[in-house]
Amino acid sequence: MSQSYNRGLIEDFGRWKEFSAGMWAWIFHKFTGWMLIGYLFTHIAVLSTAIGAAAGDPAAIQQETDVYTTTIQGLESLFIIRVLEVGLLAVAVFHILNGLRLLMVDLGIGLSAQDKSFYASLVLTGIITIASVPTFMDGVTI
Amino acid sequence: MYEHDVIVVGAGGAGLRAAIAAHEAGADTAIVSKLHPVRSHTGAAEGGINAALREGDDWELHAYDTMKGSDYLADAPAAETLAQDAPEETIQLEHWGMPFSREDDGRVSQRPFGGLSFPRTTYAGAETGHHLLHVMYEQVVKRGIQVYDEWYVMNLVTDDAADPNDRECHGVVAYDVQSGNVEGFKANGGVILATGGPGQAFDHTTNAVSCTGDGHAMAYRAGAPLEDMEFIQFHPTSLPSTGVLISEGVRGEGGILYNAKGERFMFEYGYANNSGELASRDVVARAELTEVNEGRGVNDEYVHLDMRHLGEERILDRLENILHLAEDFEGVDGLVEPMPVKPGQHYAMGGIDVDENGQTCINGLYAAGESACVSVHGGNRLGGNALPELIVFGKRAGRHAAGDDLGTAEIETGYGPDVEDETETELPVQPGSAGLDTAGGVAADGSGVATETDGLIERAVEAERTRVDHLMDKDDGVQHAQIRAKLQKAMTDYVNVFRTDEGIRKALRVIRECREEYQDVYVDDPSRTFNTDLQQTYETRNLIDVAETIALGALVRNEFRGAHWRQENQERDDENWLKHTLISWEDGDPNIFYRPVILEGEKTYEPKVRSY
Amino acid sequence: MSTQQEQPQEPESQEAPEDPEMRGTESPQQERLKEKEQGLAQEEAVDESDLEGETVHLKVFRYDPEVEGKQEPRFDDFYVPFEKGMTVLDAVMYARDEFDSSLTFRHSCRQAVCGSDAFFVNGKQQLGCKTQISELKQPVRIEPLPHQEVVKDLVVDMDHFYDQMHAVEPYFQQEELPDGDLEEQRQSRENREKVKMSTRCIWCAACMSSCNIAAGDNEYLGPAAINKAYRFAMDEREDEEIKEHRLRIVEQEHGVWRCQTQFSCTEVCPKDIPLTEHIQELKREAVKKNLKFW
Amino acid sequence: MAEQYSSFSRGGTGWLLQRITAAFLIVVLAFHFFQLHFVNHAADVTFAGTQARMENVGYFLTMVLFLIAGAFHGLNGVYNALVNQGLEGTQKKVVLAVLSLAGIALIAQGIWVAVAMAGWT
Ligand SMILES: Cc1cc2nc3c(=O)[nH]c(=O)nc-3n(C[C@H](O)[C@H](O)[C@H](O)COP(=O)(O)OP(=O)(O)OC[C@H]3O[C@@H](n4cnc5c(N)ncnc54)[C@H](O)[C@@H]3O)c2cc1C
Ligand code: HEM
Ligand code: SF4
Ligand code: F3S
Ligand code: FES
Repeated sequence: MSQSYNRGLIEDFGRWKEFSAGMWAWIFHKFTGWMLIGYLFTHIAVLSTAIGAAAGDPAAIQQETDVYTTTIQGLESLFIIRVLEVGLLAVAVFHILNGLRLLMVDLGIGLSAQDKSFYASLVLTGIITIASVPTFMDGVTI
Repeated sequence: MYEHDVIVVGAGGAGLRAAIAAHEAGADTAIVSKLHPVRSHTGAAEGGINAALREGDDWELHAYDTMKGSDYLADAPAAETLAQDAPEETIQLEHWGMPFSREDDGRVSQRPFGGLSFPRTTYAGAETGHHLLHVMYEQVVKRGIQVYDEWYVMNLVTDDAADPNDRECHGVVAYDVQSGNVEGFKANGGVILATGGPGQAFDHTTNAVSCTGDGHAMAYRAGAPLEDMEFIQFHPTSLPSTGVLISEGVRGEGGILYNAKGERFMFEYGYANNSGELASRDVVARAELTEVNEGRGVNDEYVHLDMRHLGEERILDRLENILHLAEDFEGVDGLVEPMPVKPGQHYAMGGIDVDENGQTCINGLYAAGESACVSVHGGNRLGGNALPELIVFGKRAGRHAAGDDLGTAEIETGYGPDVEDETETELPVQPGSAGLDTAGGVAADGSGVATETDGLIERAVEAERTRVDHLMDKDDGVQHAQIRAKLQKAMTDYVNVFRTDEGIRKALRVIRECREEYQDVYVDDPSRTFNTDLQQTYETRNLIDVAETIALGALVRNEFRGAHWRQENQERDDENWLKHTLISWEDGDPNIFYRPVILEGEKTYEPKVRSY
Repeated sequence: MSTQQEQPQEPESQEAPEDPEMRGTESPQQERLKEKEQGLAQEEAVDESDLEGETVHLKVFRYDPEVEGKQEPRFDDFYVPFEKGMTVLDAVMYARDEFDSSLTFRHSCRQAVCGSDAFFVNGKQQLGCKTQISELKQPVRIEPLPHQEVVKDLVVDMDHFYDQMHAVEPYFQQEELPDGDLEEQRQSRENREKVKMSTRCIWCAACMSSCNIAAGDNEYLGPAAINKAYRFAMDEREDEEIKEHRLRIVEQEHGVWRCQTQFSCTEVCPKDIPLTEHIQELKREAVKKNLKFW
Repeated sequence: MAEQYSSFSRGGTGWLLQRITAAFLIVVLAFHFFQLHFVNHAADVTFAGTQARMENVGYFLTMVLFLIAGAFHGLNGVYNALVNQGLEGTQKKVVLAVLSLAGIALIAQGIWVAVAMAGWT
């Protein structure tokens, strides 16, 4: 169809304003999934300091001055890290809740409420995130 | 040029069935259709397929009902063939997987239908036609039959023989809508026209926009007569803006018709003092139109069908789909307000004159489905009798074209020794060709004798190319839409349910004007790509021809039979009118003649009063 | 629109329909759609009487590869007099017949059975003939279906869609048929009920057009074709082996697993076919079939 | 029609495993969050504390499974997402290889870390 006109990329995402619940759910799920796998890699990287700590001086471990402990506590003392953590929680919670929704859909349960369950996931994510802020922000100074 | 043994024009129920049959008979078969097959209007049929399948029923009863329903204008061999073959063909559909509605024991369901002495209408929900069409298309896909979809057939290729009975059809000329290329299609075995109804001759119809009677007009101009064109079935309750049907079920449940003054006119004005809204279709349709004509219509156009008094619960229970139709297609909430309805053209009983094998008088030219007139329906089609016609006669035409021997036909075709010429009626205007627009087959071009088939096709292709160039090159003039609108309006005003001598004459005059205006028609869209303007310009020309035959038939038949009502003579006249009306083009000069009805087949059918 | 049956019951019969299929049956699907419908109406509806005597402003996508000035796509404005009950199709037909005869779109039945006129109306795939103008925000923006190549104006190339439909062997394949004249195959009412919705597809391609996955992966069978496969796989008249064969077709690389349950197909389907549900059921069937022989 | 009796076809297995790992992850991830943010605050994490947990074989195994499930789920998810966007042919094979390697590396590294944490080196 050499003659026909292809409207290109605008088709896919140029029309985001017109997406419906199921599509937003798809996009958010994707986005959160990627964040999580990204985090998993970083997480393991950070935790890898444990190797150094284990190989290092046991005394340092006692005094809590080993690389592992200092790295983690160092990071945790940063405000920005705490904020990121809250973000991570939001991401994970949404991914879990929507993941549950998707599992239900896979089992053919509640298909007709798929949009409502998406909105519910969003709202619940919000609530849980906000509720956990005090815990996450505990003991950090700006 | 494309070449096949059998070329089927049209991919509705009739065309697809014909193609499958021809393919099974071993012919290299191709379908050429202006719409993709699943878009064909067969998909709109709802009610069902009549077939005598069950204990207590048999084909003889079906044939009898059909003859009676036709008001004794159907030919007995046709009605009998239909009744005999319908059961097998219906079961064939089931074997192809058609999702028929089922009984508790798992067999296909049947239901009662108007005019039937046994509940023999086999159905698949409220969408029988949709399923029939899709199942048949599936079989075409399975068999790998070649489909040229979105190819518009412009004309037939016939040779020059002076007498249509000696003519032969060699193929068609078609253009690829997507690219605009005009090409020839050579058919070694035969061409089967299955182009559906001519509903677009009226401005208000339940038919699709594509139902423009192309096959009728092409066969007509090639020399095959059109038969019983005056018999048009009108449905009394269709939505005014779209023509979508509102089922008779509403009236069956107790729906009431009101005019603009809020009167229950069926009783108030004595149209049907006993049965009121439930009187037969043509009676109700005429009553509605009378109300409108006498100034009591709503907006001078329609009447109201009110079902609110039935109560929400009952409506939702029994008529829910009606609510959706009114809402989707008319924007009216049937629970809150009455629904506007008016009569709409629904079905054409007449068509291309063929025998029980689908053959026209032109060798190698066949027709089947609504475009053909075998004649099964005579003056009035029974509900549920069109779909079996598609599969029964579609199959026969396909087999015959592929060379299967089906025995000699009992029904005559064309102008022959058994016909009687029309002599009495004086026409208000000269019908037929208005000059430029004469090209029928190559024959009518008068471009000398051609013997060689390929040459014939080439020349026909050239003729169409020239015509297209002419239409496209012309920079101003009249647009087809204007002509079409005018034609449709005239037909609806004057050749509707309600026919008077004077009205029909007016219509013929308008048709003549349309023809003359058509000489100046042009296509504004300069593009070859998907030029629907061009296609519709072609269609409009066909509509003019078809409309004219409808009006001519209506004018000469001065009696009341079946769906055809004449003010001057409101009685059925068996003495003079037990005969078919035939009109042939005769190189642009329409000739009207009659052929007696065959009331004797395996059984004999004595005309009786049609009452139920 | 929430109905199991769009069509009038049947035009022909003199009596009221007897069988339940001809009446409205309540199903969750229907309720869902009813709600959807109401939601839509509240959001967008303009009071119909406000429109009476007004004109409707259409913005219609125009493109023609051959015609100068149309090679670069553009939107044309049309102002069409409103009439009660006017659909999007009525409006574009008016625009074509009265203003510009080159305005091109497919249409035929005008009653939602031929599937020719799925357009992208105000950002949603809808059948022109089944969409009331009064329910739309103005100006009404009408475009060809997204994700399909545009041939001209509102006409898109459907070949790819047809290819996908054909790819699932969309025909009944039962070889063994009951003996004897006029013997039909038996099918239970429940089974027919199960496949009923899936058989209503009119090949309009709205679903395929709305699916992001289909847009990204050209080989993805797409919701309509999968639904077509469902229609046969779930029909008890076909033997178990054929069903397995069918499952094998849909569980291929570009088959059911591609579906990310976006639901937009289900939302736009003018025939209310629960497409996502059917796709999910096939996924489970495929897994079950595979587990069986583990 | 009789061949292919035993194994899953590719798409089906991946799909099913994605769901199974998801179901598993819900449980462990929730546990993990609780453990490290609510019961023990992340800020208070020390190597000794970590080691105390890791020494428990049950905990150790759960975490390793968590890691494997998470890695599979995440990378398979990424792979599917890319394939859904129309990844084809060699490109697809390359992506699969890269993701698999990354996954294996991640898991190997993770197990090493866990072993170190448990103090079993
Ligand atoms: C609303 C409605 C309800 C009905 N209900 C029933 C019912 O319940 N029972 C019943 O028995 N009957 C019913 N009928 C009647 C019946 O459906 C039709 O008579 C029948 O479907 C006609 O089928 P066909 O194959 O002849 O034509 P169609 O299905 O109209 O097909 C015509 C084909 O010809 C093609 N074509 C036309 N012109 C050209 C050209 N120039 N070039 C190439 N191709 C061309 C078209 O593309 C199309 O494929 C109903 C009709 C309507 C309108
Ligand atoms: C806690 C419970 C989790 C649940 C219930 C869950 C559920 C799901 C489901 C069902 C999918 C498949 C979506 C689809 O194919 O339609 C998915 C995709 C995905 N998940 Fe998870 N998941 C969880 C945790 C995680 C974690 C921890 C990670 C990261 C390591 C992760 C990363 C991903 C990624 C990258 C995708 C692919 C997203 C895409 O389609 O682009 N998930 N998840
Ligand atoms: S499934 Fe629905 S949206 Fe898709 S083609 Fe069929 S009718 Fe159209
Ligand atoms: S929109 Fe596409 S992703 Fe699946 S649910 Fe429908 S096919
Ligand atoms: S015109 Fe047939 S579906 Fe709209």
